[in-house]
Amino acid sequence: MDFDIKKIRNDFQILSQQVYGKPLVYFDNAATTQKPQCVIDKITEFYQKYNANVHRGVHFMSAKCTEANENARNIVKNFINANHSHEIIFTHGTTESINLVASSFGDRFITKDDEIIISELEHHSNIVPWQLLCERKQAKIKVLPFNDKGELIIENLETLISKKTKLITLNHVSNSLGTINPIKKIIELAHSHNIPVFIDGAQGVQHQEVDVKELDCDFYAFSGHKIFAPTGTGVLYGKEKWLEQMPPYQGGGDMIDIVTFENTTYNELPFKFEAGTPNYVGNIAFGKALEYVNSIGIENIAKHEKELLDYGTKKISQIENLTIYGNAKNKTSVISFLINGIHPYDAGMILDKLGIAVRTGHHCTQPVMDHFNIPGTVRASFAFYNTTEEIDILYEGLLKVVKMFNS
Amino acid sequence: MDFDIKKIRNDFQILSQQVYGKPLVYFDNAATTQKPQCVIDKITEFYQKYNANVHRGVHFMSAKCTEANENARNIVKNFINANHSHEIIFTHGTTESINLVASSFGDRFITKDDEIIISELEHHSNIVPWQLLCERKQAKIKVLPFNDKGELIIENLETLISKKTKLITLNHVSNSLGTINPIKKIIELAHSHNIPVFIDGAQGVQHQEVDVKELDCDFYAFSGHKIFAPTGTGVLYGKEKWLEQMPPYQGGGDMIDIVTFENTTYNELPFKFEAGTPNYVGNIAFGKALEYVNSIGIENIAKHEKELLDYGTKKISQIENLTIYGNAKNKTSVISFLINGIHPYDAGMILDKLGIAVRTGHHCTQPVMDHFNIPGTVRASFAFYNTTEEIDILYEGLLKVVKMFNS
Amino acid sequence: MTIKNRQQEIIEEFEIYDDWMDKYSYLIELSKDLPIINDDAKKDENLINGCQSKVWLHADFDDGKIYFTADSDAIITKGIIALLVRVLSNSTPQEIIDADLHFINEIGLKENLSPTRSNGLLSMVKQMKLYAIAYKTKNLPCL
Amino acid sequence: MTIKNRQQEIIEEFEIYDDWMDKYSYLIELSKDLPIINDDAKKDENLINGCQSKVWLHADFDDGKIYFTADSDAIITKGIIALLVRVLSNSTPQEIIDADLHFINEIGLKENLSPTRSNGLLSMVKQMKLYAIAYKTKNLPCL
Ligand SMILES: Cc1ncc(COP(=O)(O)O)c(C=O)c1O
Ligand SMILES: Cc1ncc(COP(=O)(O)O)c(C=O)c1O
Repeated sequence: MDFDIKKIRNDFQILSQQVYGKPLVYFDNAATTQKPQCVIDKITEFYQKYNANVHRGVHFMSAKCTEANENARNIVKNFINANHSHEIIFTHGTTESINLVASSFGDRFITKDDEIIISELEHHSNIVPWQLLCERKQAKIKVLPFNDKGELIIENLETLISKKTKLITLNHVSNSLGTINPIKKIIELAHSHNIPVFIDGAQGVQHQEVDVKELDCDFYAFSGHKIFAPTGTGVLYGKEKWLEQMPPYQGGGDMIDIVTFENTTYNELPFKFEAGTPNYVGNIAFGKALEYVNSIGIENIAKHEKELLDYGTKKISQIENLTIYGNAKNKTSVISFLINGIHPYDAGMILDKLGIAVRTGHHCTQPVMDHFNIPGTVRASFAFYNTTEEIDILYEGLLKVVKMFNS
Repeated sequence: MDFDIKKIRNDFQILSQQVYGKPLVYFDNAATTQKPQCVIDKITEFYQKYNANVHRGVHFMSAKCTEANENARNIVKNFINANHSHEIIFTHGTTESINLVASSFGDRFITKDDEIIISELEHHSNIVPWQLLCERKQAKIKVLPFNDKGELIIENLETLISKKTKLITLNHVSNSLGTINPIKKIIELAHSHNIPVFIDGAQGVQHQEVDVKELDCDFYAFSGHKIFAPTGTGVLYGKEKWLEQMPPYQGGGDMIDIVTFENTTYNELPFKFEAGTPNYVGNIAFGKALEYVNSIGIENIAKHEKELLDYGTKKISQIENLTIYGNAKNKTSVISFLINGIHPYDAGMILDKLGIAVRTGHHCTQPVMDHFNIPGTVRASFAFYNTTEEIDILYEGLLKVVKMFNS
Repeated sequence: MTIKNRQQEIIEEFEIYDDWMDKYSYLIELSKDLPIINDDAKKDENLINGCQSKVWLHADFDDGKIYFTADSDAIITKGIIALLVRVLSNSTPQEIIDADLHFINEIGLKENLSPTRSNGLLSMVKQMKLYAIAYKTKNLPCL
Repeated sequence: MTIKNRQQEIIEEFEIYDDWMDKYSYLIELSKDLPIINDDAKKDENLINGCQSKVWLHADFDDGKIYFTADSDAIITKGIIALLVRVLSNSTPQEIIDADLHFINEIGLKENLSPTRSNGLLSMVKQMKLYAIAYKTKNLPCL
């Protein structure tokens, strides 16, 4: 299929907008992505035509929403090639997916003195829930470090693993450095020691094909809003064998079978983990977003983004005294950088005034910033709807920044 | 202000729809409500013009979304007359709000042999989280019963309270029977024993004025989707003094201050309890929904709904062998009923074919059904956009049901 | 009569009704023909819990064929069960396993067999096929 | 000069720039005039953590008036601090408490004082007013 960037940009009305009278350059895609018109339309359609609460409804609209919600689950299942659609739990985002596992898997399988290995590259969302768990259970966290290019030092993993290691958790792709981690290799190694692996895929699924069957990961989590779907949606994939053994996370409607004050029995998967009214309109639009990605083709997306990364890296490196943080061989379209002596906040403020949206700060990865001993970076993250022309605008903007602060 | 039902119905395009060629009669409002056009438009507007992740963003769109999200928090604060906007925690629904408190308040304040009093009228979402908590902590649940009219037997409360009672939890309004509980009285009594009170307001806020300051409740939870806002939104109100003392619930981005692998410190309220990317577009539209309710006037809503309830009760009672469950003196616009010998599912299926959407089953309140020793009911629940003409259609429909099954 | 023939028969019976109300009335009528499960078989193990309506199902195996009895507390559900039992009972396990139950669609009762209506019917069809698989395995000649 | 006069002065200074870039350049220029906090006062207790840029603030009280020194690791933040210090320093507690800092809006730097930009500036203004309240109370004549 042809990759027609003009046609694609027409699907995203927001991109042709002006900010402070300047054309918007949206390079904050790692924080959240824009939504194609078909996703927005899906939301409108359901609220205007079918909206009714799902499950157990005998009436037409309720059946319609239930069907569409389950259909979305099936789209997700196919998107990551899971074995069963009941292995797909709808959550409200990656953070909730991680907390669910930290709580339910943790309660069932983690006891005193057990160890969890976490990579040094993680987002706070993949650190804090495990810290809270370890506090509760008096268990320990061990850290798998990365080298100065931003690549995990896998050779260290074997020595970190002990008889007490109960889980390894890491992200597929680092949000602050863009590193694509060799998760397949890590999973193989972990499994050779019978250790399950949790993958935080928040920055993974939108950039490359993900096949959980082939990866053989035990869990894979991601957020809808980072893959062109509405806010308040997310997914937890878990192998049936784990989900079956885990106790429920939240209690409420729909996750139960029979309730009395003496005793309650739980519903089957996936509903055991979906307490309360789900964000069904969000989920339905989430399914539409994945269909949209499929229609563009994830390989086409990866190819275009690689071009943007290569072009951007080359271009931005031309700026004097600019350091790029994260130079892994294998990375997604994220460029994190600092210009010597210029605070990221100052750079961000000026770029903003030029219509360029970048993120500045620690990107919720303080340990990564600590590693480099910097307060934060300026991060430009590209999506498939971005162009090299926009990178040129960023380049010109950075020249202005340099001129303003270094004169 | 005038209450112009025709004008109001124009705000809800879905209501003028046909189902199986019949005009839709939507009487499933206790399950979820329809969204006025201004709420749908708000979602579209933000996705088409401003969408960017909130907090910490230096750029224009991020500031715009953060501002709108915090403005929505302020609207909620004013809507329920809380003291501070940081007492308003955005969740994804009532169920999550309850689980948050059961977990965080529970971990901090509930220990072995403590007691929690729950009313017999509760939705599963206000039973199961406390059961899970009590299992973890070896604490006990005590049940405050209701009489055959569906009214709580408050006289029993005093005898249920003991030195070990750590919390009383009940709903403002019963979703299956419509009973409006005398929460102010219960809160007063509880406070005279120094016991905090949690109010599940899922069926409360959309029908009457709620003033948490005047009620003096310690917690009040409700869902956006039941008050004309999008799915995947919800609120937990908590008194500052409790929220300050409670440990965080989920871990993740935005809820932290400083993260290292050794130690993590938490952000201030309300962010301590809002881990991960919030459903900010949902929250913003939630704010719009409350503004819409304000523009109609909650007293006008209550008045119109009372008329519907009275008209509906009188009309439906004319059907032979029909029993209404829930005859509290003080109730919202919910009519739960059974026609002798006809299974609720059978009635629901036929009504559906006539374009009438009602809910059938146990309505996630199995203990209430057990009380009456029935498998479930047919529940017609009215919102302010419903009409007496629609009730007439339901009446005619029920006559058809009777004819079909009793001949 | 084969499963296919029996489905055809039902489709023809329903063809004379073009109004859904008449169809449902006929369904209610048919519910009375259901070979009702014995009281002693109406126990929890035979209960298929479909959230809203209860369905009991029992299977007997005799001379290579399966015979179903069933019941439900909801009449519409019962009517459809009656149809399903009429179509599938008195068949060999293999016939039941292979059966494609298209008639439900064709007589216009599709919504009753959707996984989104929690009436237990879909679980019942699954259960009927599971019985067939169980009896087929049991009945294999010893090798 | 009163707080009001000082604000007016700044507004006039900025009027000659109609381009935001020139305004920011001037702001960067002004950052150099900030009375920098002493190294020994640049400690954690004086740190206002604004997520992205750090702000240190110190207050001295002398002869009925408050004098501020401050610093930040981000230059734009520092420039605005310089303006705030220039406006508020050398004033009585009551004057600071009553001050309505409208100039930030009028010179077109509003976005920098929005609660949604986590640069610590808003917290700093709050902190300056808190110092004023503290000193005012401390300074009350014994009754
Ligand atoms: C009284 C009551 N509590 C709690 C809930 C759960 O709300 P949600 O499903 O939106 O989390 C409901 C909704 O059915 C309810 O009616
Ligand atoms: C690697 C990674 N993990 C987890 C998260 C948290 O995702 P969310 O905020 O959608 O829950 C993010 C988002 O910033 C991320 O980049």
